[in-house]
Amino acid sequence: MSEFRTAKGGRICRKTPLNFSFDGQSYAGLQGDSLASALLANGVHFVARSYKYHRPRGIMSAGTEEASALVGIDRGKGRFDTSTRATTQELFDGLKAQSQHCWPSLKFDVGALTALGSPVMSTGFYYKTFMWPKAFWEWVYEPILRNLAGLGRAPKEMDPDNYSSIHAHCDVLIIGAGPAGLAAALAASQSGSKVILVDENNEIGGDLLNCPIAQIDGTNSWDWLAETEKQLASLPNVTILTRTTAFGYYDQNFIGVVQKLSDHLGSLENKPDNKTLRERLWKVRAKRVVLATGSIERPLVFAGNDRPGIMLATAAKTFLNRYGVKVGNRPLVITNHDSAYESAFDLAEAGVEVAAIIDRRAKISSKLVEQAGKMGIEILLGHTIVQTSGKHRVCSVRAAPVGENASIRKIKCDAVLMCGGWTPSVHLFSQSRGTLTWRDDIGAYVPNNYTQDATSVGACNGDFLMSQSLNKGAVAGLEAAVSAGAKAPKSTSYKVVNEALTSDIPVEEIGIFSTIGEGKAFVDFQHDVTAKDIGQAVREGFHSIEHIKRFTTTGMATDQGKTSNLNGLAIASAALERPITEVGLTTFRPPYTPTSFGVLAGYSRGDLFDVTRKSPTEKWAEQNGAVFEPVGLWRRARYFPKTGENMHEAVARECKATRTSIGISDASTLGKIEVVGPDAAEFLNRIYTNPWSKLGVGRCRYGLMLGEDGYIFDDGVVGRLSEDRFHVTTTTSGAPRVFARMEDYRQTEWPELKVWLTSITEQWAVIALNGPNVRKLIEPFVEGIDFSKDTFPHMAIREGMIFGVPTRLFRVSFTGELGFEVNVPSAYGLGVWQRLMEAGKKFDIVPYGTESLHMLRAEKGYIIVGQETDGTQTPDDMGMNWAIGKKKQDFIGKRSLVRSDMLAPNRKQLVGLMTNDANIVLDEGAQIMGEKSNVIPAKMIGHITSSYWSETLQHSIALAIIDGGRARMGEEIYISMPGGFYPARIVDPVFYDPEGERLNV
Amino acid sequence: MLLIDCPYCKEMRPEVEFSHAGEAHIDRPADPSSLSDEEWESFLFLRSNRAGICFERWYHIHGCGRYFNAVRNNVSEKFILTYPAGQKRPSDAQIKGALS
Amino acid sequence: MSEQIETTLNPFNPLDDMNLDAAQGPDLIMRPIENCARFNLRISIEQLKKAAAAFGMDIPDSVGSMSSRAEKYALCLGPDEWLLLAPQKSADEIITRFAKLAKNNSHSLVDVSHRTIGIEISGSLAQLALSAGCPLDLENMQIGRCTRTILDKAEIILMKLEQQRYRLEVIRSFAPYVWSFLEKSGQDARA
Amino acid sequence: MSHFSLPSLVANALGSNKGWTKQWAKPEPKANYDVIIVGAGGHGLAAAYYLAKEHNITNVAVLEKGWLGGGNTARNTTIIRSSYLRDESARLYDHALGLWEGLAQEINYNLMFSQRGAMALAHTVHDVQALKRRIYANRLNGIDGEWLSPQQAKAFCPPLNISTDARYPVLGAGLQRRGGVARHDGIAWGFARAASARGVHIIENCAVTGINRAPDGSVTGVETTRGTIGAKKIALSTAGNSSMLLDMAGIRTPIECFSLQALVSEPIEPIFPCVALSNSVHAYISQSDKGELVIGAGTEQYFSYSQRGPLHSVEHTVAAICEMFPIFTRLRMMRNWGGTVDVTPDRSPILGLTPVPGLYINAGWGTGGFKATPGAGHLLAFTIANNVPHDISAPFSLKRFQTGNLIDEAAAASVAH
Ligand SMILES: Cc1cc2nc3c(=O)[nH]c(=O)nc-3n(C[C@H](O)[C@H](O)[C@H](O)COP(=O)(O)OP(=O)(O)OC[C@H]3O[C@@H](n4cnc5c(N)ncnc54)[C@H](O)[C@@H]3O)c2cc1C
Ligand SMILES: NC(=O)c1ccc[n+]([C@@H]2O[C@H](COP(=O)([O-])OP(=O)(O)OC[C@H]3O[C@@H](n4cnc5c(N)ncnc54)[C@H](O)[C@@H]3O)[C@@H](O)[C@H]2O)c1
Ligand SMILES: Cc1cc2nc3c(=O)[nH]c(=O)nc-3n(C[C@H](O)[C@H](O)[C@H](O)COP(=O)(O)O)c2cc1C
Ligand SMILES: [Zn+2]
Repeated sequence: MSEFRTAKGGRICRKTPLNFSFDGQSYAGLQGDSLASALLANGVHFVARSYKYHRPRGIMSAGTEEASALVGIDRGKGRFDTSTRATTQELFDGLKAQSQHCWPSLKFDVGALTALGSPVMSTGFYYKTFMWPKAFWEWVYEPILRNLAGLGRAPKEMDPDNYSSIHAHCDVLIIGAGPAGLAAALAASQSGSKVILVDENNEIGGDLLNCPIAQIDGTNSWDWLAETEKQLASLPNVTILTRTTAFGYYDQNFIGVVQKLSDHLGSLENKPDNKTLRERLWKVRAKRVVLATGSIERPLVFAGNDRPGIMLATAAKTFLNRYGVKVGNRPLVITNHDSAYESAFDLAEAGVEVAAIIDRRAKISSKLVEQAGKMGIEILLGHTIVQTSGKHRVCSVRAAPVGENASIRKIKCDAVLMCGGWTPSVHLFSQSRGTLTWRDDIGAYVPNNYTQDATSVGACNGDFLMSQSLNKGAVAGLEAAVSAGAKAPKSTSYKVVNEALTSDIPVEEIGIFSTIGEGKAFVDFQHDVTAKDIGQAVREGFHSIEHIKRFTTTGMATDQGKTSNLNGLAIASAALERPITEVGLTTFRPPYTPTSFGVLAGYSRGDLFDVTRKSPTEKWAEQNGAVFEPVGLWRRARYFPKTGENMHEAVARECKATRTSIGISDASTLGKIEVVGPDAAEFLNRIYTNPWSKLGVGRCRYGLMLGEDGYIFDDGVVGRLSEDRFHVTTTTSGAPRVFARMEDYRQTEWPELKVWLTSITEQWAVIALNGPNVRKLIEPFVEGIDFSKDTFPHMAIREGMIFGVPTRLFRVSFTGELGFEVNVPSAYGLGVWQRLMEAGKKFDIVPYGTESLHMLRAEKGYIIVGQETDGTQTPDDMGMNWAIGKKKQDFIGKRSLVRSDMLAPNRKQLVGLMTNDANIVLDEGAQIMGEKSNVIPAKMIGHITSSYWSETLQHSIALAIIDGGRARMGEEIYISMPGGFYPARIVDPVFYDPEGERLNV
Repeated sequence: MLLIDCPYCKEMRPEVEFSHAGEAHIDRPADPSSLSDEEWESFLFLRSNRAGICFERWYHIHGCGRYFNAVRNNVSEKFILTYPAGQKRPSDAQIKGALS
Repeated sequence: MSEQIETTLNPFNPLDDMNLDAAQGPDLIMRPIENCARFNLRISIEQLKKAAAAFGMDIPDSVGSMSSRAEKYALCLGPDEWLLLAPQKSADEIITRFAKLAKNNSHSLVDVSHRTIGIEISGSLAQLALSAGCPLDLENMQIGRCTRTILDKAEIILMKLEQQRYRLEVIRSFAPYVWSFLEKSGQDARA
Repeated sequence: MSHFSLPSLVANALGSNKGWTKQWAKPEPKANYDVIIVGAGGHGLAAAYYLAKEHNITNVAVLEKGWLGGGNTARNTTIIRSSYLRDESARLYDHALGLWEGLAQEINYNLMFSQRGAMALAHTVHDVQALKRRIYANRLNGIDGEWLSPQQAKAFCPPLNISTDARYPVLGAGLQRRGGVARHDGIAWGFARAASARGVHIIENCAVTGINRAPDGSVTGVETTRGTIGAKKIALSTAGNSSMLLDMAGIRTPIECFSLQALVSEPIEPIFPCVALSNSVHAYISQSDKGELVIGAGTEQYFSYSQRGPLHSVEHTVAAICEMFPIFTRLRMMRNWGGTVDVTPDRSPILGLTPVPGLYINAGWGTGGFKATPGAGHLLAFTIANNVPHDISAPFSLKRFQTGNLIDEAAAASVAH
């Protein structure tokens, strides 16, 4: 056993030794240790380097407030965790820890040379230099600065772990399982209320874990704790979550909570498939929240207060009582608050020689003096520390009477325990947007006005006695249960003997700092912000506390100022000569402690990152080698290459087959809405630009939909199934917004219309068949539909059966060929497709994807909303005035079409382009110029919206929008692309079969 | 995640079931074509956008499928009232009442 | 349109190709529900009684309620929206009876039998698996209630049949995603 | 104003850093000014600086209700680029980018402007089309832009996952090398210092509560929490609060305010050498010189002035980052905050005259105005000084919403930041 491990006591398991290493050196620890306690048990204090000056740093706390002792934890491939607090990392066998932010080693760190320049590197120095010569910023200064910065190691490998999340609901959420939280849980749970109790530590108890000598209602505190735990665990309505941090308090009592499930476990590599559930995000909605988050001890600000071995007084007490570790053989205490005496006495009791207690106060209670006397501990009243020594660990301090630099006395020690009073942990309360009030007696802010259904109890509310925590916790638990709807349960009160000492703290004592000469007195230990830095910021005119924070970066490190903010505030208040209450506070923001990206992403990784919607025939496409593209959430077949074919070859073949015989493609992803009711036609009249009343039953029409701003919003074919029933189709990605928009107008603008909407997108699989032989292919398999050319004309819809399943058969065409769209119930989409492929063999049927679809329609000059349009085109711009029902009084967007800029003469209009060189396929998105000119900025008159090689025409074709394009037919224009200006002629956008004869076969 | 009291479901439901649908009580003019450019601009684009109490529309898209209105404080994010579409804008007195 | 299909084609369910056993255990049982007839009914509340007669059983009138009888369910999803579920063989009859009703009582009945895939999830971990993606308080949801809601990134219709048994109606193309999600969250619920 | 330089740092170091003086003066407000600028964000302070420097108008006050630079200037993800699609926008943002390029030297303040390249990722065929269109237009507008293959994108940004079986595979990227980031606070403090040195009064903790008008309708001054202050001209540069200020002058606006969230990771060694933005996956990211990854989300769906947002947006944003950069899952979020963004229907700003004589407006920059800071200030100063809009800002008039000549950057699927 090491010389720093006590012989007995603590909550570690002495029977279970663990091996671990730090920077390659092996050590032994015990089950129940934290990495910090295990290092201290081995006499290791120096574990880190600070951010800016690379100063040696030790372990300053025993909990989550740790600002200094950040290390890397290596748990094998992909499991390296950077900037982990040694104080919260539980020890496991084989743990490997590394120091960070130092090179080549912790002890010999080249970066520490920066400390030489530290006077020049005064706060905010980087705003004032590195500007000359100008180019040096990019090439010299910034790269150097960047390499100096960045605390932790950057990740290099994929993380093998899993993360999960869950929504939880409860009557009472209790955050913090110290005496206050436990008493609240006991009280709240009696009535059967659903209670969730969370604590960030690996076991419940909070401060009880450091106070074995206290007695609660006559029971030893640890026995009381064990009893309480047993009782709570036996209740089905109570969930206790340890290693679980409430990190964010959001609106309406919604709390983000992270549970750590495996960071405390040993090697994970031999787990099956090397996967572990690492963390779980609990998204808790609580009827009532009890905040029992305790308080954080404040460091004192004196010169050299950052040497390894200098730590918070409670930390020493925790290491002793909880972990059975003495932080030194000759610790010295510096304080302005009674609670530090507790640490001194406990250590003395354990046989440690306490060098002295230096108390900044001139007077303290006689009881303390007496007790110290009994234990042989010297007290220096009205003294402070003005300097410390020790290269890698504190070895002595210089003490002097407060305010003087005379009568300096050097005291040898190997640890310094500091206490500057206590700061209630109001982080979550403040996040909930409660407001705080200042309490002079404790020198801290406490909760005042609540804006959510919550209450704060115990130390986080400024009540620092264990008895107060227990009793107020019990009352809060009761109230919470009642307000959450439980019947009034019975109340409890607790008596505590031997509870910790507490005292008031004079306001002027907070944040006061002492130094001789130029010694650095640190406020923010991680960001190396000193008391003088704050003074300098104030001198430079940074008077708002928010400015001071940002200029000095105090409180902006990974601990978010848990131990430093109040000291910083007090020092600023003195520098500004303004009372602390007028200085204000910076904003508390989530997370309470750093929260992994993995747990925030939760299930949204890999395949579950987003839904992939697959069409009914996707399985066939997959099996037949389709190449897919994402369209919205859908995955659609883009083309079907045969072996050795590239996309262009495949598309050329697919298009050719469609124009000469039959092409088949899946159009199931198109949005579909069934519009039913006596007013259905009138409803569509108002939604679309087109008129609908006169559309005959069994007929279809292309419909165009605008936004109220007059721009094209969506389009699609609408078929009339009966007087009061329409089958509407929309674009694939527009489907949800079109449905939402239709519902909106139906419900809120025209509630008088008798019409209803049903989304039927996924009720129907849609197989589009195009080509001169299509009728011949399907006719034999269809029942109940007369197929003759005249009874079933172009733009008609019929209902019947195909292959024995019901169909809504549209005769429509997006290719310019004879076309049918076979709608069948989705489950039969695949079967029908397979049958059609089978039957189509004799026509050399060819499946085609979205790419050919786009090509075929471009030859016909049909637009695609979102490709030819970008949300700023009117129907007239697209040459689609024919789609506007001129006689209609109104439709969505009509009024906007007559705003002056919408009628402007030179608007961009849709045209076709034919390149002079048939083989040049223009780039989509390329810009068009009226003349060849290298002047920049150039005058652009439009851009290419679609462009393809047309196999049919043996010529490249393009669609474009061009300033006043329709009046410029035949004009030569130039497309600027890499390689130069490509000339092309403006032509009609319909390239193929302008008379539409092929539709009427 | 906000909790929203849907006046149709008559339940408090989580924000992710809803989509926000803009400012409330902007009635579409009966005959847009008769409006001046200024009046039409006002309908299309001009909004109250004040900090504090706001009137807004929500769509219970993944719930009952209904559009409805809400009065909410957009600084504290607290809902004050929700009510069916088509119902008149609540009076200041009603809002005060709901707040107390 | 008739749903009583006599065809030699096999209906295809997007869950067919998945390994459906991965999630199973005594504490969590997931299974696709056999095909059935589904109708979206929109009608004014005053005429609901007549619709009930046509459907052949009571149809509840408050949002979130559900009635059931002999493999038939009527779910009130919105103030004027119902989902009717029935055995496939009764589809024709339902269509005919509503068609008769339509003569004097305008309404909308739309066949959506194929729009969604039914999934039943039961067992002691069912609620946990669902809660991973569903923000509702499922424990306090009453048996016999139903609602449209969200499961992670998918919209679902959720029916609570027993304390530990739920039925989901999931839009067809979302079904594999929902299944995979529940499979994963179910495994985590065990961990 | 003392000059900042390495020698000045050394000199001050020798004096124990006690010799530093206020970076900007703290005067009491005067009764009257020639020009009042409401809002000491980056934009307002820049306008004051350029009024003094280029138009010789120094009898100027910038009134700020809180601490200067504490609005969106303090809370943005600092992305700077000029790769906007529309000609009007391209000119506007490139004007600003041009000013950024020499600014640190001009105002003697290191803004840590780092032109490390802004890369927009394409994940769908449609993204590819939209980004290529933008690059084509940019280049003819004199704005650098290049198309990167997935492999080139990865070489430029090594943490990027370009695996083809990702849910949103990277199909390529549009890169503007002149794009980058700068220190958000620096620009506010730097302009404040430079403006103050030229005699501009910067008055903090002074909220404007009313706009006073003469019988002819023209402005005469403002009511503030520190009393009435007279002015011949008033410019509003109050970002998220613009609707309320314009209300004071009886002007209704096409602006709506939403929360926009951002977050930073714990600081790590340099790993992310550029700015990456993704419209389809919905997140954007860069690494600050201090080492935090700076990550931005999309705007929240509901109206808000709360400067915060819900957890689920953060979950979504972080998931998006991990989708594109999967090695980041073990990094931790250190702080998360929100700002109030003022969004116009076409996602383009409003900069120019108002119907009230003597009242000017600069607003509606929404999610993307940090990059415009010097440019917006420069153009606003011109407009105030000459009482006519500058050529570059003329298209961004308030009037466009009436006539229909919107400058729609959103519809063009351009990336918002
Ligand atoms: C999370 C987030 C990320 C962003 N990311 C980017 C990005 O990456 N790139 C980019 O270019 N842009 C980004 N933006 C947008 C950018 O921050 C803003 O457009 C820009 O900072 C606006 O600057 P400003 O000076 O106009 O406004 P602000 O900095 O907001 O200044 C306005 C000032 O007016 C003051 N004020 C308001 N009302 C009054 C009153 N009545 N009296 C006196 N003073 C008043 C305010 O207090 C404030 O200080 C982002 C914004 C947010 C919130
Ligand atoms: N002597 C003194 O002056 C003094 C001062 C302060 C506190 N104390 C002692 O501290 C105790 C106070 O009891 P208490 O119950 O109020 O506090 P506590 O400190 O005992 O318990 C608070 C618990 O909440 C946990 N916690 C804090 N924030 C959390 C979060 N966001 N998520 C999850 N867990 C979180 C903490 O880790 C801790 O375990 C008493 O025993 C009291 O004597 C003494
Ligand atoms: C680019 C950028 C980087 C930031 N880096 C940090 C940081 O390293 N540490 C930190 O605590 N906050 C950081 N912040 C956040 C600020 O602390 C603060 O949250 C933000 O300015 C909003 O102000 P508020 O939270 O006080 O409302 C950063 C903010 C920005 C804009
Ligand atoms: Zn609802």
